[in-house]
Amino acid sequence: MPRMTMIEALRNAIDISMERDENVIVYGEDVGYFGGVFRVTQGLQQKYGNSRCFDAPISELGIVGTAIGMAAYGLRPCVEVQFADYVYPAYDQIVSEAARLRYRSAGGFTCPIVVRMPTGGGIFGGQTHSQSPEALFTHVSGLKVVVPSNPHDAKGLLMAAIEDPDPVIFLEPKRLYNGPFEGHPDQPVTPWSKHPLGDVPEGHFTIPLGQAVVRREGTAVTVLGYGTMVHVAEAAAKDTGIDAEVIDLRTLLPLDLDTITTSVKKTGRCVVVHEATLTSGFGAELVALVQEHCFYHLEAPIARVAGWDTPYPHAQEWDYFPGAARVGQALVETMEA
Amino acid sequence: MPRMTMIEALRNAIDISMERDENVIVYGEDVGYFGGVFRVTQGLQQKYGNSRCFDAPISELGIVGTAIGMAAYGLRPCVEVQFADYVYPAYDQIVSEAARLRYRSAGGFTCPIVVRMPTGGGIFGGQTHSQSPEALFTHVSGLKVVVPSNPHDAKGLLMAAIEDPDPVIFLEPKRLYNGPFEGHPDQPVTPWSKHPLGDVPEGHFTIPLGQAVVRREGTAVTVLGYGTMVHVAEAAAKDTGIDAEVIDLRTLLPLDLDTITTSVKKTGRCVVVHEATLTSGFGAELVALVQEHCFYHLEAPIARVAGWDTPYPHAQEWDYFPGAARVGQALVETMEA
Amino acid sequence: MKNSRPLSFHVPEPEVRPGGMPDFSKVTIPKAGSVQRPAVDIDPREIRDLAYSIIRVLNRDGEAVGPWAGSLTGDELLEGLRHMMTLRAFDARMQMAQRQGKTSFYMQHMGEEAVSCAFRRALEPGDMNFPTYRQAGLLIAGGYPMVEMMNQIYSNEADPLKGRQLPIMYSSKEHGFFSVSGNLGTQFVQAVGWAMASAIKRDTRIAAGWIGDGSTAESDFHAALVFASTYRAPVVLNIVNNQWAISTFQGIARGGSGTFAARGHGFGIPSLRVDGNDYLAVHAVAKWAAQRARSNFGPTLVEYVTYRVGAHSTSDDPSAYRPKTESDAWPLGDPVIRLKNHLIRIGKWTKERHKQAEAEVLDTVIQAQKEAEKHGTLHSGGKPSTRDMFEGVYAEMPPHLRRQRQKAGV
Amino acid sequence: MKNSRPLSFHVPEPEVRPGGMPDFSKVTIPKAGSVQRPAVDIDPREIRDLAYSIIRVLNRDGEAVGPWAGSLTGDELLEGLRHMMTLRAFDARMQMAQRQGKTSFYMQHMGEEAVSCAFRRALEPGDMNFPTYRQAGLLIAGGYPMVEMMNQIYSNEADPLKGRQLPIMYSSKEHGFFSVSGNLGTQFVQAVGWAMASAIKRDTRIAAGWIGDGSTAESDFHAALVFASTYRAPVVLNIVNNQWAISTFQGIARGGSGTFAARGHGFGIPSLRVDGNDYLAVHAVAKWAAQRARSNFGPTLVEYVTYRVGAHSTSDDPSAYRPKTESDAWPLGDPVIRLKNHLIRIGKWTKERHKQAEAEVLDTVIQAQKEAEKHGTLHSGGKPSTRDMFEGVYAEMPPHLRRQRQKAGV
Ligand SMILES: Cc1ncc(C[n+]2csc(CCOP(=O)(O)OP(=O)(O)O)c2C)c(N)n1
Ligand SMILES: Cc1ncc(C[n+]2csc(CCOP(=O)(O)OP(=O)(O)O)c2C)c(N)n1
Ligand SMILES: [Mg+2]
Ligand SMILES: [Mg+2]
Repeated sequence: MPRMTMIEALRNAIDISMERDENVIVYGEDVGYFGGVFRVTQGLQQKYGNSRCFDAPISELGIVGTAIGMAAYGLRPCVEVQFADYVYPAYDQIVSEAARLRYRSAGGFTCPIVVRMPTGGGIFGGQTHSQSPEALFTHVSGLKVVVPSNPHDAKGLLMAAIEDPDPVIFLEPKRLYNGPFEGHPDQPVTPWSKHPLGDVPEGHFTIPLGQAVVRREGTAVTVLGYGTMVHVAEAAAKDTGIDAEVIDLRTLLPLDLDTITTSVKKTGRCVVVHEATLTSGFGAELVALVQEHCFYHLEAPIARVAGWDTPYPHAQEWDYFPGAARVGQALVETMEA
Repeated sequence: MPRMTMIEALRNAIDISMERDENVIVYGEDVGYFGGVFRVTQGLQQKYGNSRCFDAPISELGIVGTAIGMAAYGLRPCVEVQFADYVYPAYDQIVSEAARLRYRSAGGFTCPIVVRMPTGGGIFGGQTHSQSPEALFTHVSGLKVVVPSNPHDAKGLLMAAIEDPDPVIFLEPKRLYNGPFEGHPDQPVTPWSKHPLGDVPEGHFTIPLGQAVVRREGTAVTVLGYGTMVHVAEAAAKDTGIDAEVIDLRTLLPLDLDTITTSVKKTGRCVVVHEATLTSGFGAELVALVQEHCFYHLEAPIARVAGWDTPYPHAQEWDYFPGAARVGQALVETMEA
Repeated sequence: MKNSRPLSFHVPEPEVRPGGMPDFSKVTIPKAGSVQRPAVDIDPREIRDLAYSIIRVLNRDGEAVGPWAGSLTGDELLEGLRHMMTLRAFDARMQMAQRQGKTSFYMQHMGEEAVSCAFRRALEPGDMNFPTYRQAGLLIAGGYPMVEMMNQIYSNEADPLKGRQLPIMYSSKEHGFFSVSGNLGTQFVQAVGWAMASAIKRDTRIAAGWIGDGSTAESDFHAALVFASTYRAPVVLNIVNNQWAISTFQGIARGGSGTFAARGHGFGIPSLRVDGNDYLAVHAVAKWAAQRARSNFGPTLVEYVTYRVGAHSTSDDPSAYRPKTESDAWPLGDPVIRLKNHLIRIGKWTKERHKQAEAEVLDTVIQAQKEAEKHGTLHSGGKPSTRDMFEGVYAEMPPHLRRQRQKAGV
Repeated sequence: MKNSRPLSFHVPEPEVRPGGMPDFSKVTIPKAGSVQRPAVDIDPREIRDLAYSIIRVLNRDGEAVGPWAGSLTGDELLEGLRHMMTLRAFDARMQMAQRQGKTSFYMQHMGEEAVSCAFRRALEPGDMNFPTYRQAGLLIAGGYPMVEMMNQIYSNEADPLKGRQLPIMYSSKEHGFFSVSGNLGTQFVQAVGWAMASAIKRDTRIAAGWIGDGSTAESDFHAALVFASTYRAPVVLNIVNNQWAISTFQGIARGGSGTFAARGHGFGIPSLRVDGNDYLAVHAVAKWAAQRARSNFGPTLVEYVTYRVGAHSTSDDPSAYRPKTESDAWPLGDPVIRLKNHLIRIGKWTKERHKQAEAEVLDTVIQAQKEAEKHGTLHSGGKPSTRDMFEGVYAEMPPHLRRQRQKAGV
């Protein structure tokens, strides 16, 4: 299997999808000739022509709105929002239209679109290049929400998303594009080429949406995370020596509740981590479900580690970011509780 | 004290605020000459002139965007979004701008705006006149989120919101405008004129944001709710005969955690109710906080009763709506757990 | 240089309010037949004047005059008349059904029937409309069964949308009618996307977007113009200017000295204004715009100047914000009467046959209504199932919805 | 009538790409002095042509000609030259500081200095700009201390924004400079709101909104035009058309045969295009528009035709998408050189004094930089506190943030 960065894996997923299905269309700001500011779509315009991969005006509303129209026609648009922080102008089209089209037309029209966007911080991007808005989508019935944590999954999940009959919000943790960041800003990041999850199957390959995976087996406590936080959680387990079971949710909506409850029933303890601000973050939903389904197995309160309830700051990035130290502390406290 | 409907109480709050402070400005779609589709602003244009109360173009983005500019100038705009279902076009301005202006300018510019909007279902309004999007705002640091459940509070909270130095999302449960709907669609609703909470203090009167109130004292189980669900919960307690303590949260952000934990520590059980769809609803945050702070007092899993995870349907409104029967069932199950 | 005179705030106001005398003297109505009809491949720069005038075909005497006349035969016009009459009768019955509690809500087209009915005739099978809630004429003129419309309005057991949608939010892919959204504006840019898709696939089908005067203020309107212009999408972008947006007159959305049509100019989109109460003019302009789109010349923006005679919806009472008799004073008249008079004038119709047709049309509508009511109305008779509420959120029901459905006991 | 020829999809492309010869032959540049200067109370309908031309004052020979000349004295122009030179030197130093790792990010103005520097002079104290990230000239020309700007860029302990904001997202109420947003477009409609507020309060102050060519596609642009036109807000709406939006040429945002300025016409807003590299023309037009606003005649839309000579930001490399020498071919030249030549031409300046001024300006910038670096740079020296991160989300810190701050141990 070839080793790829996450960017290469994503590009490969789109490339193969475009090759297999003429209806896959790719566009967004700077996506066409230039290949995207993170270069995910590099080379695709050259290969497939500018009818299938092109630059869009700076209107996230227009990008998603036209994608919905294209999907209603029968295409499978996979569009890019340059940063997740810029998705809000398209929020109405996503929430009021894409998410509800199948339902309100009783299946007469459907909306198989993918909205890709880089998410998360850790790159000194300040409050407009760092946000993690997943919880704003998990509350919306009709959407699917996916967050890969490595090149292998990025490819399999993105191909599944493109083939999915319903709208998928695809959040790409930009801090992971080039390597598995473990939340230690002072330590160099191993490149994906040196990480087993940099091994990406060739050709067509999908990971079904809605399946979590146990990244690290353990017996002491279950850690629920996704995206960058999976690596941070693994590091925290290593750092603290606590035998944590780390679950990579991969898909937040629909959620793989079975994998979660199986683990928590085994460990009796649970820590939930995400980079998004704490209040009403997706972690709240995870806690609510875990306590509902595992109440009688829980030996300690479920802890949440998350971004603080402030905008994402610039200079204080590493005070804000829920790194390995903070996750580790929550593990210790949960074990001691 | 005069008896008022919730609409009258809201109008009275705005009226007095405009009288007391020349910087209070009111506008929105159909808000000026006509006085709003729910007539909350009726008569205000006549009284204060069309520089202070006027009709706006149908652009929620423009309404909130201009309000932010006005607030930066020094005014206190109190704008209306015709239905909460239509707030999404303004979502970017609210999330990226209003909520962060104070923070990002280090207090150089502030944003004392109120965005009022009718919320919730129960009026056969279908999916675009029924939504409860509060959780999409409680996840946003920098906002305050308020949901009154009666005329008395509506006035006190709205006046506090208008005087607040920060942006407030003010959600008005439209099913409560004329009376305390208890979730029994087949029974007539008592008008506010016959309800003690229809008593509204005259003149200036505020209820501090961030304070919950115990609506019904009880010892068996704590019910956390807001808006319409407060009345539904009270009815469910009555219907089931369970001695539930019903807490009306009133402000969701910032939240009055003390009142909540005091009650749950006393009852040992908790049911959370809201009309918004379940997944990632504000109920999840409540559950997460309660289990974190009251873990060792809990005798049963915290139950959530909420709208199903579908768009709000038209014909099946009463199957969708979390009425007294469903809340009652959750009370029973929580008592039996 | 600083001018120290204080600024003042300007809020546009309609000419009159309730109690006043209706006054449309400031609305300039060009003579029928007076506006040029350019070739469809015209350079948009050459026809900017068309965004500031009004294309009209039927004159005061019921004659079809000028370069835009002649796009339809007499028989086609007769059919068009019947479509408009049907829509009007349908509206009246459904309005009444709502008052009788058979449904929760209704919106009528009174005064605007020509716009959607005539436009429909300019399309080909396979084309797609992205309508608002006030274009049911597209369905009526397109032969969609009235019974189905009523089933939807009643949210009954036969409702094609399974009770999920507010009345009149129809959807029919087969009839080129995209699912109506309760959120204003959103469909305008989707129409552009559909048209882009058609061009990408080297198809021959075109799209039509629809929006109200008030809703042009929404962001989707702008995005639609941007994308349509950039990619030269084969789409007709229709603005129905019926003078009102609930209680707000069109000056609130339009501002300044512009017209809604003129908003196309900044994008290099050919933009035309047309008499929306003139079936012939609407059809001719629609056909011109559709031909441009299909010939790969790109988008056209069309503003239909008309008047909303009825209330905004069954929840609205216009007497609170405009003179009761304002619609009588509307200078472009009534679309049904104008077409009727034209057909009489050209000898294709008589007053008697019109009366007779009115009765026939009403009868057809009543028959359909009876048929629909067999399947129930909102609060009585057959209704969609609770299971239907849980279906169709996704192609496949995910586990959490299955759990919830189970909890609901269905 | 159905045309069965397949449609085709159109994507606008720039004239040339890397490897090609820069070509601006399709850009029509009117002669300096050739465009009319109407009275500020002109009916917008009379001056639609101004949205399709380019107002220019400085001709090839460095002379100021035509009706728009003469809005500034020689001394004022000298000061303007110094502002532009300062901004250029500032940019160069900060660009370098970013390369040295002293901060995370920077955005320069190269080629566009005239726009913000000259505009600033047309304002009065108390007026408010709602800028994008590429109008630091408003601060420089407005006398805001460079050290403060650098403290912000360095996110150091003296950063007026307490380390919270990305570099160059300045904010200064006192200097009429609204907090820059990283989200494109949002500020354009806020400017209109501020102006509405000024009118509501019968104040005399006006607002200026700023947006880039690419960002005109955003929804806020449309909302700004709608509200400005409806309420005749005292606002100058500035579009800086620097030909590029990161890698995307202006044709992607503009489409068709329109101009950005022409987008005002649908709203009845007077709309002007101006040579953005001509300090005199920018000032004259800005002054005209500001005077209109202050005289209660409402909004003006101004498109500044200029060219982004540098990379979009320090994260960008334009050689990937446009010819390296494209900026040399740009027909409107360099704003600094053009003003310098004019001042020499009118005898207010010499080549020698210019050289000397360059050295002085650089020295001033370096002094400021030294001063700023005493307070630290992004990764070394003094920095804002972690406490600062928790402050200022609200006027008063709510309990949950207090709990979180406590948890963070600060
Ligand atoms: C996004 C959004 N905002 C507000 C509304 C409420 N609303 C429904 S219809 C309407 C007026 C629309 O006027 P116009 O576009 O002129 O269409 P018309 O009703 O005249 O056909 C308003 C404000 C809505 N449905 N959606
Ligand atoms: C809402 C939003 N979408 C996308 C971006 C990413 N972005 C930053 S600058 C830029 C290009 C802007 O181009 P233009 O408006 O022409 O301004 P210029 O940079 O040329 O001054 C883009 C796409 C953003 N900051 N905000
Ligand atoms: Mg209208
Ligand atoms: Mg630009």
